[in-house]
Amino acid sequence: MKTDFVVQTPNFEGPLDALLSLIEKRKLYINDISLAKVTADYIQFIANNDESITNKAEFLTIASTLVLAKSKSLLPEMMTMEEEEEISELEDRLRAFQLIKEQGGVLAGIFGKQPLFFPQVTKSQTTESVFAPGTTLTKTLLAEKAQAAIVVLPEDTLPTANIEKIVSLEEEIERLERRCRKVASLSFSSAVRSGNRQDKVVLFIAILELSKTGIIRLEQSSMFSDIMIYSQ
Amino acid sequence: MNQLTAKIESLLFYTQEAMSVKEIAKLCGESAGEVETALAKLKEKLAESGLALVTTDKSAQLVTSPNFSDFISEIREEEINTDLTEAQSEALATVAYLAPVQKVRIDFIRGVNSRAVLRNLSVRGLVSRRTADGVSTYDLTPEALAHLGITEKKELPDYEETREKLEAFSEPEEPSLEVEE
Amino acid sequence: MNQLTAKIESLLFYTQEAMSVKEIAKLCGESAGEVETALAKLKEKLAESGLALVTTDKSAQLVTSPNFSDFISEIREEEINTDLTEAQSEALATVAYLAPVQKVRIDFIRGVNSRAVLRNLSVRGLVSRRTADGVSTYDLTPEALAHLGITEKKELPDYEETREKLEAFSEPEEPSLEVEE
Repeated sequence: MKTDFVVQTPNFEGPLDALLSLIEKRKLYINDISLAKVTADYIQFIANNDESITNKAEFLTIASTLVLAKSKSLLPEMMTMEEEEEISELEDRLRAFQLIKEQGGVLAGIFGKQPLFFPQVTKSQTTESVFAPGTTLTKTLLAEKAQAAIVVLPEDTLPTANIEKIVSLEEEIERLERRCRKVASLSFSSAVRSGNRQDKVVLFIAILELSKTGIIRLEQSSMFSDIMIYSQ
Repeated sequence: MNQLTAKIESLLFYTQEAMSVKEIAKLCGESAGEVETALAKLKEKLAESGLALVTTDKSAQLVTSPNFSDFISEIREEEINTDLTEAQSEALATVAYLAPVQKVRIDFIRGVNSRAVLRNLSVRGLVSRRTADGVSTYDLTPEALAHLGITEKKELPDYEETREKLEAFSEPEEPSLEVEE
Repeated sequence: MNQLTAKIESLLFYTQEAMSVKEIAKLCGESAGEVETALAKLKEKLAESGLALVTTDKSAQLVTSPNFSDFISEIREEEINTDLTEAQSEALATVAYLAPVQKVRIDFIRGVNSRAVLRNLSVRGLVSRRTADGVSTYDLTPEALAHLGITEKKELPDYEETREKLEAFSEPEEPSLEVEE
């Protein structure tokens, strides 16, 4: 699972950004074959940067689609229509994102270079001086408005995302390590927390990580049978 | 120049702000259709002058002509912040090519929640949010067009082509990041 | 329309001020004679439009056409003889507690561009703009202070405390806003 793609301090905006950069790094076009090729890179990327990845749920959702693409490359005939669609939707999202990134670059390039200007703020053309405060203006009103501005500001900078809580990869690796120390072997199906695909993907990545470091050994007796996990 | 066109020119010059077709129609006592025709004429008439008309789907505003952008840049008072972060330019491009566009679609295309970056672009006066029939959409402001040196969205680089491709690629099946603002 | 005529038109539109022939000539890099010729052409060209050029012996200014003076007067009356809108009182409060304050900070605090609102407050005689070292700032006018029944801004309710809190939030380049979540 060694790849040449090692990023210590990722500054990717999100999973599509990270994935696109993996594909472009290998000079691949966006298609299901490329997705299968970069699945391992992507999973490694998540494993390496688990702590610094903020929108974990989105990263894992895409990991799960990539695992599908990987299975498709191995067993194309086993794909359901729905799974095929999921893969092709990810391809489309990547294409849209790639286009947006390109055009975003174009816009950033012309932004502010040849601007059109609005007139400066002035009184109107008439020179007569006017004083028209209306009937509501008092110092109390100003104090209230200023207070209102203060109350509104800090709240707006707080994150309000309410995405589903996702098991962190690190937690999962630790949990698996602990369990492996207690028992000689366990099956993938008994180790997974729920039927939720994201939980399965996290566990899958975790066992790949642990097998890489030699802490566990994996065995699958036949295609689609349960994966057995043995502690070393 | 016809009377209504000239009248609208004087109005836009006086108010110095982006005015909606509806507002202009009301103040001039004319129909929205007539105002739209007059705005198109005004835009054409200004082509060779020192001014230009920036138009969005809903509004019109007078600005200096693209021909004198370098000249006015030299004498301008307020520095324009010309930096766009990666996130800002992506979000701005999404709004530019797909407007009017919902936040959920921007999130879907970028693969991340765009709440913070959209707020940031709003604060800079580059995008605006409009709510109609309970649906909020984002669009470029006249300021954004002016900063990009264009008077309407159609003048964006590769506008039609990019919009079509994005339309084809980015139809979200369901909202993937439902975060209410 | 010739190039210099259009250039001067864009300049006068941008500054919205009466400018001397000498000043215009210097900014455009042309002789006073050429500027005068161009101004005469501009005046003629604007004859049928919504704008007009007012010239004195020494200066020129772009204004709305006399043909629409009744129309514009009405708009102006309507604009100032109403109570302050939410947006206007909010912007005025920001100016009151932070003055002298730049537009970019007002924009940041309010989360929207305040151009039109500041212009309205200027027309009403409530705020004034002053430019020093190329930086424009806004402040309350003496008339506004008098209307509020105070002799200086410090007499506004909770002045020091409110000002400090607003200042803490009013860094336009706030990095935390760039952070995606």
